[in-house]
Parts: sequence; C-alpha cells; structure tokens
Amino acid sequence: MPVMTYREALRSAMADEMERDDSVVVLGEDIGVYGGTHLVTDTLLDRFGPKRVIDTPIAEGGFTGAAIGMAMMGMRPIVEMMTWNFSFQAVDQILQNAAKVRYFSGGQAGVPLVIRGPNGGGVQLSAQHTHSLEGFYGHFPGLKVVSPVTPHDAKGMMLTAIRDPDPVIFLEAGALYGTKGEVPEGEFTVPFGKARVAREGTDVTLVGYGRQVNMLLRAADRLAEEEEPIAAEVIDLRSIRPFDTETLIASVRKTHRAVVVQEQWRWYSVASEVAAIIQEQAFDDLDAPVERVSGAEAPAPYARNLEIAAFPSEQDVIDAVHRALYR
Amino acid sequence: MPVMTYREALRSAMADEMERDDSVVVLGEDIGVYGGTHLVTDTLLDRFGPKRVIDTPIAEGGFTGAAIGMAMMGMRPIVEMMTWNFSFQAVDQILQNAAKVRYFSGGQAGVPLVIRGPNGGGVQLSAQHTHSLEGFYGHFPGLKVVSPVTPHDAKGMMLTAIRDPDPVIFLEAGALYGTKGEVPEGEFTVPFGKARVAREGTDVTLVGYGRQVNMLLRAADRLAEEEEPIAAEVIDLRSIRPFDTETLIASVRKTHRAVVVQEQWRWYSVASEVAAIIQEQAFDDLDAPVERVSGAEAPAPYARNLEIAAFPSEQDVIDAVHRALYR
Amino acid sequence: MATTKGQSRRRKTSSSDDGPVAASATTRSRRNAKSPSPAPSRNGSEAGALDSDAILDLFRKMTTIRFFEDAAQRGFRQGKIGGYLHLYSGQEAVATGFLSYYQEGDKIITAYRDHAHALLLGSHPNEVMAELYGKGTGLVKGKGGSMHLFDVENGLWGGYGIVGGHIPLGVGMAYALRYQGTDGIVQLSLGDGAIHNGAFHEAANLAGLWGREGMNPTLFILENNNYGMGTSVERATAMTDLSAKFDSYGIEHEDVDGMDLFAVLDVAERATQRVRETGAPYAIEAITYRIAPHGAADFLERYRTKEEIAEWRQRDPIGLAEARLLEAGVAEATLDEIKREAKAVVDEAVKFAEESPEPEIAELYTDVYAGDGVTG
Amino acid sequence: MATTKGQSRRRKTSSSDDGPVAASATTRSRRNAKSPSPAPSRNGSEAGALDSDAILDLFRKMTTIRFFEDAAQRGFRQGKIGGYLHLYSGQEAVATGFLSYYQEGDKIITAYRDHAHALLLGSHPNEVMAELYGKGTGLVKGKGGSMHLFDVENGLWGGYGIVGGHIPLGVGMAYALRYQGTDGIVQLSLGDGAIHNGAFHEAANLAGLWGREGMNPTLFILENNNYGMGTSVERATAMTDLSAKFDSYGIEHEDVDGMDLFAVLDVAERATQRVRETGAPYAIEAITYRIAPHGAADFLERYRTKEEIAEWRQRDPIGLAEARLLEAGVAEATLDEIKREAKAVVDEAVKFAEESPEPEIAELYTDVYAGDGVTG
Ligand SMILES: Cc1ncc(C[n+]2csc(CCOP(=O)(O)OP(=O)(O)O)c2C)c(N)n1
Ligand SMILES: Cc1ncc(C[n+]2csc(CCOP(=O)(O)OP(=O)(O)O)c2C)c(N)n1
Ligand SMILES: [Mg+2]
Ligand SMILES: [Mg+2]
Repeated sequence: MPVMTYREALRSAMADEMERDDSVVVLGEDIGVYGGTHLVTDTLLDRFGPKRVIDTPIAEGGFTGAAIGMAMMGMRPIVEMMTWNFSFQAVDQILQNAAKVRYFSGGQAGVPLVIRGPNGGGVQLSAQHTHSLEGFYGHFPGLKVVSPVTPHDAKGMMLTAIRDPDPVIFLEAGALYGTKGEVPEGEFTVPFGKARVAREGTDVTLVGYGRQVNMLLRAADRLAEEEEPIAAEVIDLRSIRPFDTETLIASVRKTHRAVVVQEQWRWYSVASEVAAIIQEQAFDDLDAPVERVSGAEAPAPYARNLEIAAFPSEQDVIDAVHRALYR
Repeated sequence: MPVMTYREALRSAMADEMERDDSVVVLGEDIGVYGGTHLVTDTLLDRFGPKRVIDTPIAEGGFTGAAIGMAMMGMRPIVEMMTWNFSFQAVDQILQNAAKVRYFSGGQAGVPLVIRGPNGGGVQLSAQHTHSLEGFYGHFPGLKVVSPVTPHDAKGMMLTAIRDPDPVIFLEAGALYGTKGEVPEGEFTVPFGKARVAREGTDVTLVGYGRQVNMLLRAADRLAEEEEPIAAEVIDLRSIRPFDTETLIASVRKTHRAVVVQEQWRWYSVASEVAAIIQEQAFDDLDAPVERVSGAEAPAPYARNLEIAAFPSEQDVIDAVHRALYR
Repeated sequence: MATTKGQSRRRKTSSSDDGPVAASATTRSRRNAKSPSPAPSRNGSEAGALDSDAILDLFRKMTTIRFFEDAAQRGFRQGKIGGYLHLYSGQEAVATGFLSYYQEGDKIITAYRDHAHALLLGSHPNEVMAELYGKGTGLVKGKGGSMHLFDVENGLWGGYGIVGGHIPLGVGMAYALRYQGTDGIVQLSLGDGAIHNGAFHEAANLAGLWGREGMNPTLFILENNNYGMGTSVERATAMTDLSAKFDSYGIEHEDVDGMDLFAVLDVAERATQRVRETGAPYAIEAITYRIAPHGAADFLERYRTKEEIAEWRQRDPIGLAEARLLEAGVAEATLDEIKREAKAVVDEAVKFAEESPEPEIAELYTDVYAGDGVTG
Repeated sequence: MATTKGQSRRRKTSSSDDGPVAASATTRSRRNAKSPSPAPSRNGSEAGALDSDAILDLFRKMTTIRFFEDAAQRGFRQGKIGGYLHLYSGQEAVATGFLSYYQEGDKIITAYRDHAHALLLGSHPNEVMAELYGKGTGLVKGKGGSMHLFDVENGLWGGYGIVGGHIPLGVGMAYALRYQGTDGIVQLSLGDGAIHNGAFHEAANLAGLWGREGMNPTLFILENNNYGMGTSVERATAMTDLSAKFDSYGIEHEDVDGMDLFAVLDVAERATQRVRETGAPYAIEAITYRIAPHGAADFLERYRTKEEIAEWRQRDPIGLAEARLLEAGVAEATLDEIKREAKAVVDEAVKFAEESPEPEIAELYTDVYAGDGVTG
C-alpha cells in the first residue's frame, strides 16, 4: 500500500472529490495563493482555480455562514479553519444555522458542509490557540463530529465527510500533519460511528481519539513489558458523534476496566460521557471505576515545561491503569 | 421574610450593588429605555442614569468584549444577554478573552464580569432560541458558571457574582422570572460551589439545577406517595463550576442510587460529568448505574406537544427512579 | 472591476413623494434624518408599467398580509400561538414591492419577521397560519414556528431568529447561484438593528469582494423601521445614514420611501434587474415603520410615543395605496370587495390552523439529520 | 454632538514626503492605491518640536527593536522559542511614533505583533526576551509567550492572538477611563486584515456611539502593511480605502506614511491630543510594510515577490531615519555607537533569557482564578 502523510491523505481526499464532483469547493484563509498555512490545501488552487479554491478575508463567521448558504443551494463546501481556535468566531453560524437549518426548515433545506482544520495542542501555541473541541461540538444534535488519527482514516473519513448530507466537524490532529501511514490506492471510505480497535488486549480498555491514540499505543507497549504484564486494549473512537457505543461496551465487557484519555479539560467533556456510558451499560461488568485522564484545568500555557505538564502523558496513563487494576 | 419574584430578587441584588459600588454598571440590549425585555433591569436607568445603564446595539460580541475591557480597568460590568442563545455571538469574547486574560497576562489583569440572562426552554421559542448552556460554558477553566432556581439564591448568588473577581456565567431560569419566594432582608450572599439539599431522602438521589429542580421536587412528592413509598433526596447543584462534589457524593453514599436530570442534551453534558464523578467517587456505594434523563436529541421544536415531549417530565424522572431501584 | 470610492458613494433616493421631507422635531424618533414625513403624500407617483389589475392584486396582497397579522395577534392573545411572534404590519409595501420582481430561481431570505414573505411568494395562508399554531400541517410541520418559515419550492429559504445570522447565508446562496450558472438573484432582507452586527460586516464585505467578479447577485433590502426592538437608529449608531454603510464594501446603494408601494416597485424593478445583470450586490434602504409592537408579547412601548405611531399610521402603506387607487378612479366598492375577500382568506386560514392536528410526536426526531438519520 | 456624514468623511493625509505617490504597476501588491512610493524620499520632513537628543533616542529605540526581532528570529530557528512568533520588522516607525505620545494613565492594546510595544513602553528587554523563551522570568512568567505580552504598570494591556478579538476590549477600556474620570486614552492597534472582522465593526460602532458623549477616547491605529498573512488588501475587500471604513461609525480619520517616523510623530502628537481632549475616537491608517515573513515559521512567501520586499526595504523606517539624521549633520560615529549599544542590550536580553529558569510547574495552575483560586 502506498505510504503518505496525514496532510497528503487529507489533500488527496479533497482533490479526488473535487475531481469527481463539481459542487465541491474549498474556502478559508490563505488556502489558495499561500498554499494553506499547514499546506493541506497546497496545489488545489492551481488545479481547480479561484472559483473553487476561495481565499477569504479574516472573517470566520462570515465565510462559514456563506458556506452554509452555498451548501443549502446544493454545493458541497469544505471550510478550512486555519485552526479550530478561530471557530469560536463562527460558533453562531455552526450551532445556530448549520446544525439546525434542516430541523427548523422541516427538512426542506440541508447543509452538506465540512469544516476542517487542526485541533488540539502540543506546539506551544498557548491559551488562545490551544483547544480540543470534540465535546464542545459533539454536544449538539445536527452536527457530526469526527477526529481521525491515521492517514488512512484521515482520507477515508474525509471522503465520507464530503459526501455526507449533513454538517461535519472534522477535527484534524494538528500535531500529526507530517506523520506517515499506509493509505489504500483508489477510492475508499471510512464510515462515521465506528470506533477502531487499535490494539487488542484483555486486561484494561484504553479509550482515546486523535493524537492521544498514538500515546496510548506507546503506553500499552510499556504496560505489556511490566513485570506483571498488562494487556491493554486500545480503542480509537474516531467518531465523537455519532458514537460507537457497541465497540466500547464490548471491550469493557471483556476487560472489566477502562481508562479514558483526552487532551481536553475534564469537566463536561468526552471523557465524562464515556465514563457515564460505560457505567450505564456495563455496570455489572466493571471491576473498578472508569478512570479519566484529562488536560490540566487551566488555559494552555506557553512555556514548554508547563505545556508538557498540562497534557496527559504516558506515565499518567500508566498510573491510571494501575489504579484501575488496584495495583 | 419578604416575598419577591425571581425577577425582583435579581434586580434588587443589582440595584443594591450599584448603590454600594460605583464601579458596577449594566449593559445590554434594551435594558434601559425599554426596561429590559424580561424587565429584570426595569427602573435601573431612572435610578442610575445612562452612563451606568447602557443600552447597546445588537452586537453581543462587541459589547461583551467592551465589558471585558471595562472589567480589566477595574469596573464591574454586568452584561445582560437578552437570552443566552445570543451569547453564541459572544463566545469568542467569553472563551478567548474573559476566561483567559488573567492567565495569559500572568495574573496582571483580571475580569470581574458578570454575564447574565435567561437560559433554558419551555416557552416554545424553538430551535434557535432554546438552549441550556451549563455544560457548554462549564467546560472552560477561568469561568465560573452558576444556575440558581429560587429567588433566594438568585439574589444571594447575584451578589456573590458581582463581587467575584472573575468572570461569572449567570444562567437564569428564564421560565421562572415570575415565581415567588422568600428572600431575606438586607445583604446576604450565597457562595459558589455549594449545592443545596432541596429535600432530604434516603432511597435515591435526584440531581438537577435550574427549573428542573422544581420538577424534581414534584416528582419526589409523587414518589413519596407510591404504594411502596420512595424517599427521594433532591440536590440542587446551583453551581456548575466550581462544583460541589462533596454534597453530591455524601448523598449518594447514603442513598446508593442517583438520577441526574437536565434539560440540555445528553452527549458531553452536565449529566455526563455527574454520572462520571459518582462512579469515580462512590463506585462501591452504588447499587445501580446512575440514570440520566436529558432533553431529546434534537434541536428544540416549536409545536407545544413536541416541546413538551422534548424536555424531561415528572414521569420520565419517576421511570428513571424505578429503573434505579430495579422496580 | 474594483469599485472606487467615488463610484461607491453615489446614492440616489427614490420616492414618489417630493422626496424624504425633513421631519419636524416634535417626536423623538423623527430625529432620524431619513424619516420621510409622516404626512400623507399628495402628488401620487406614476403607477409605472403595472396595469391596474396588477396594482389591485398588490393591494389585495397587502391587505391580506395585514389581516393575516391581525389574526395572528389575536391567536397569540388567545394563547393559541406561542413563542415569539413578529408582525409585519406597516412594512407591507417593502416586501410587496420587491417580491413583485421575484423570478423563478431567485432565493429569498429574511429574519424572523417573515410572514409577508411567505404569503407573497405563494405559500398557502392556511399552511402559514398552521405553522404559527404549531400544527403538523404547517409550512415546516410545526417545527419552526413564526420565525422559521421555509417554502423552498416557492423561493423562500427562511426565516431566521438570530439577528444578523442569516446575512452570510444569503451571500453564500448568491455565490452558489452564479457558481451553478443560473441567473437567479438573492433578495436578502435585514433590519436597521442588524446592520450593527458583525455578521453583517463580514458578509457584506464578502458580497462586495465576490461581486467584483460577478459572483454575488445579492440584493440587500435594508428595512429601516427606525427601531431594533426598542432602540432607535440614533441610539444604536453615531452614523445614522445606514445605507451609506455599504460604501465600506464597495456596494452601491440608494434609499426609497418604504411606505410608498409605487416608489418601492420602481426601485425594485431597476435594482433586481441590475443585480441580475451584473452579478454584483446592490443595496436599498427602505424607510418604513412598524405600527405593531416589536413582538406580539411586547406590549410596553416606552421607547416611542403614541403620537409617533399615530403620525406614521397616516402614511400606512395600505392607506396610501388605497388613496391612490381611489384618486385613479377605482371604485370604493371594488376595494371593499377585495378587503372582504382578503378577510375570508384569513378567516379560512385560522379555521384551518385551529382544526389541524398537532404534529406526530415522532416528528421530534426527524430532520435532525438527513434520512431518518437519528444518531447518538 | 452627532457626527454628520459630511464631517466624518473629511480625511487628511499626513506625510513628510510629497504625499503618497501612486505606485507603479510592476508588482502586485502595489495596486493598493495607498502604498506610498517605495523610493526613498528626498525632501525630509521637519523634525518638528523634538530636539535632536529626543530623535536620537527614537532612533535608538527603533534600532533596538530591529535587533531584538532579529535575535528572536534566531532563537526561533534554534528551537529555543516555540509557538507563533510575529516580528515587527519594517513597521517600527508606527509604534515608535505613536508611543512617543504615551502619557501615564494611557492604555495600550494590540494584537500578537507586540514586542515593539512592550519595549517602547519600558518593559525590560530581558523580560520580554525571557517571555519569548518561555522562562519564569518572562514578562508574563512564561505563560503567554510572544503573543501575550502584558506590562500593565507601563501601560501595556496585551498582546492578543485572535484577529479582531482585542478591539472591543480596547473600546471598553476607553469607556472605563472616562467613566473613572481620568484623561487617559487608549491606543488601539489593529492590522489591515483585522478590519474585515465582525469584532472590528461592532467595536468601532460602539466607539463612535459612546464617543458622541465624550465617553470613548480610543485612538485606532490601523497598521496597513498590505497583508493579512498572505492575503493582500485588495484580495480581502472590494473597498481598499481602509481608513474610510471608519466613516460608517462616525469616526474621523486620516492617513500617514508609516515608514516615515517624522510623519508619524506629527500625526501622533495631534491625534493623541485630540482624542484626549474630546473623549471621542479618532483613526489613523499608517501605510507600512512588514519586511519579515508573517510569522517566524512562515518561510514560504508565495504571495509577494522578492522584488517587492527589496523595494520596500529602500524605505525601511530605520534607514530613512538614519538618512535624515545624517543629512541633519549627526555624525556617523554617533549612530554607529547607538547601534552598538542597542546590539549589546539585545545580546544581554538573549543571555538573560537563555540562562533564566523555566517556570515552576506549580505556575500551571495559578492565575486561572484570582488568589490561588483553583476550582473544580
Ligand atoms: C444576536 C441577537 N441578539 C438579540 C436578539 C433579540 N432581538 C430579536 S429582534 C431584535 C431587534 C432587531 O431589530 P431590526 O434588525 O431592526 O429588525 P426589526 O425587528 O425592526 O424588523 C432583537 C434585539 C436576537 N434575536 N439575536
Ligand atoms: C480569528 C482569527 N483568524 C485567523 C487567525 C490567524 N491569523 C493570525 S495573524 C493573521 C493575519 C492578520 O493580519 P493583519 O490584521 O493585517 O495583521 P498583521 O499580521 O499584518 O500585523 C491571521 C489570519 C487568527 N489569529 N484569528
Ligand atoms: Mg428595525
Ligand atoms: Mg497586515
């Protein structure tokens, strides 16, 4: 299988769909002439021209709203948020219009829109430029919210997203644009609402998504090498809404223990929901409380040492696993 | 004790503080000449003049941001969101500035700001005008988020909010402005981070906040009258951030069962967190999974019958209690 | 095709009166330099190209809208209509004039004061009223209510409740129309209150930018009724010449007396044609007045005087049109007959709404996503 | 005291050159009608009221800023500075000129391109550099980094990373200054990219409105360096006369050649005084150019040509000032000495930053709330 970067995987999905379907356009800040600040949209302007690759002013609310209008007319716009931090300026458009137009129009209008861009921290961008918004957007019916971590899933889920008749919040692992992985040749899609068992195990279920999954896999390696080896199963949620309760519960039924890990803050978050679901649906199977490992309860700091301390580490995960196993 | 409405309680807290402290001002749409669309700020313009009771254009982001700037200068602005639904236009200001300035200024600046207004549904305002945003804002460190339900707490928490050195998201029970209750004479405050046991009981803990609390009390009455009476304890969280884990866990340790009820959607919500906390901290005390009762997973509908179906009912709560008691 | 400053600053004022007359200083709101005189105009405009049947039809429409709104207000008072209810009474000439130049393929988008738009585009009054009553037979199945009327087959793309929020949508829709190679245009209505919202600024700038390449046939219809809820224009901005705000985006504009159907018709004909031909946006500020309260529940009207309302009532667009028609020789009986018929249509709509069933509870969960689409 | 249309449209252009010269058509960006000629000016301006010591001091400041930015760029390349890093190189004359008229009690607020502001207001270069290095000795304890410099004792109120987001704050701060009865003003800097953001529109409208009552001493300093990241002014709006956008809010304005320190000083003196006296906002568009990439990591500069940068380098504000000083008879040795001293200051700052300790891990949780203030 060909190997490509996460960035290339996203780009090839967009380019393929633009080739196939005239109604697909891309818009955002500096995605054309500049090539995209993360180069995800690089070359698209040359290939598809300025009517389909639209550089916008710095007006996230305005151009996201315009994209919603385009989508209502049957186009399939892809909006790039230069980073998801800027989406706060478009929240009104995303939550009040994109998520609800189908509903309050009684089904007369739909919004086949993808909003994509880098999400999460790890490169010292500090408080205003570091957010993990899975739970924030995942709360709202009418939206779909996904967060692929492998190049394979980045491409397959992007294709799914573009073809989806509803608005999709596509949260890319910003720190991973350069990571490589195998991506099948030709067209393939990865459905929403299906988690991925990234590693099988029997002793504990580690649940995560986005760049945390790589860290969980490393933690699982270390757990396997402990004196009394612990076989951790790693679940990559991939899809925050719709959510794959089945895969999650099946795993916990097997392992009887779970640790949920996320970069985002703990209160009212993805980990809250995962813990709530597990205790709801696997109450009698649980041998220990679901452990949560989250980002520090503070805005993201700039200094490298503080930033490292602010995010879950392998050691944090391992400690949580030990707690879950009463070790 | 004097009796006043929820609306009057809020107004008297604001007026008292404005009397006491020159730095307190109120701003928002139609709060002055018009008297406030919910009349909460009625009479304040006459009493304090247009420099302190500031009618604004329809620009939630702009005037919330301006209020943040005022607060940084040492004023104590109270922003009225005509309804919290409009706060989506101010989300960037609230989350990127109000919640974080203290942090990214290294403590050099602070934002003693209150943002208040009606939250929640129940009067057929349909999709764009019906939201319960406790979890949405509660997720963010740097903010405090409260949701009083009695006139007593409305006044006492408003005083606390105005005096707080940090930004407070003050979510009023919009449907309850006209309800009456006893409010002590003179100055008193209700601290943040303290839940209220609204009714004592031994068989199950009902957890809620805002207007749901009244419904939980009615449900508790009915449960007490069942053939095999169920003694429900009702906890009014009052404060979403900071959160009173202690009172919650103490109750569950006693009752061994909990039902969390909220108007907001289930996914990534307050009820998720409450369930997660309970299973974390009272795992061995729990005799049944924490039950959650939430709003229907759809934007709010207009039609009366649909809206009623969309929100938790007494019967929904009673059913959940029966499940929690395996009846 | 960049618009230069000089070009974009041109402004004309259309009026079939002598033009906006500076207001007297007796009431507060009339400080707005743009308020046309509340006195009825004498020298009626030319009815233009429209024949008298067409004009009578427009009179019928305006009358129907007014009766419809009156009935809605009654329904609200009776507790049969819930939520927010915003009436168009007093502003009828604006939508009636502009939508007279609606062509198939055009898209109409407005805020929450949207009943007239639906009725004018051909939505059945029964279904519009049923929507207000929250019935399953409503235009959007009772799911949206008064603020969210959609009838996409007839060109109505909503009905939005968040001030400013729909403006970017309209601009995007206009882009799509040209992208898809049609000659449709978007008529985008907004209020004097909405213009101060950031969404307006960002969207208008995009419209100007895209319009430079012929990719934005948006007709902005700024309905200046002098109030955003209880806040008058002069209390909302230091620069009260609202249409001139379009200068910032390279969008040309003009003003019209929005109480005068014939003036609106005149400007609407030219403006729609211009936008259709150029693919560039254009803006009209229609000076108008809402004689109803902001919303049906807003009975306290401290922000304006009874006298002010009374004065404006003398320039009621329906009254003005009626006077012109009578002057032009139309028989009073003809107009009375039209009113009777309009009344009957509205009575029938109320009856239909009252007798219609509530939506099925299952509808709560449909239309959240495409298909049956329940997720999560 | 409402500003009328006519009044608010007046505009003047300050320049010590012959005035902005229409650009030739060889490079793209110069289509912006406002770009001053990239050719060095001949006829130097009067140095005004400032004596030569004061001018040499400003030269020292600009030079220090430039060396500081160069050092920061090196630190970034070496991986010692992380995150986003936006340099002010090329724009020095703007902040230097305006902040020359800073008075105690004034409040300064800007976006992320904020190093010069801190240095000019008197923050210690050591602490500024240490902040960039993420050290505990940094201006904000290493918690904010380059984009979030605060030094409130010296009047600097940030340092913000979200385009447009700080503008409402500045307007609110100005309200507070008058509410509290001071005669302070706010200097609020923003970029040509930020002006299209809704936050600008809403805040500027509030400033105009509150300024009508003397409650908004905001001096808007629009730094037009012709690019918002890689998007030129003409690709961001159809109406490229940016300062004229303030007309919409009843805010008067003028333009200045932002490469020419003396022109900036001249306008800054008048403008700060005017705002201080009237309590009403005023806006200056400074035409300038950033010779550095947008951010230190943005090495791909496809959006502009090398030639364009080279041409603008000829109008480098420091070079221009140097030429004027030499013409005025200052000895080259004097200037060389100043440069050496500036260099030493920056070297010392780098050394300080490198040798400073990281912040204590406990700092992660402080300053979230007042006091120790950990909640939840
Ligand atoms: C963002 C937002 N803020 C506040 C409101 C409440 N609100 C509804 S209508 C209105 C006034 C709008 O005035 P205008 O745009 O002039 O329209 P009009 O009602 O006069 O037709 C306000 C403040 C809202 N719906 N959305
Ligand atoms: C709301 C928002 N969108 C996008 C960005 C990313 N971004 C940072 S700086 C910038 C360009 C700003 O240009 P301008 O206002 O002209 O300031 P300059 O960088 O030229 O000083 C952009 C797009 C951001 N920080 N905030
Ligand atoms: Mg209005
Ligand atoms: Mg710029």
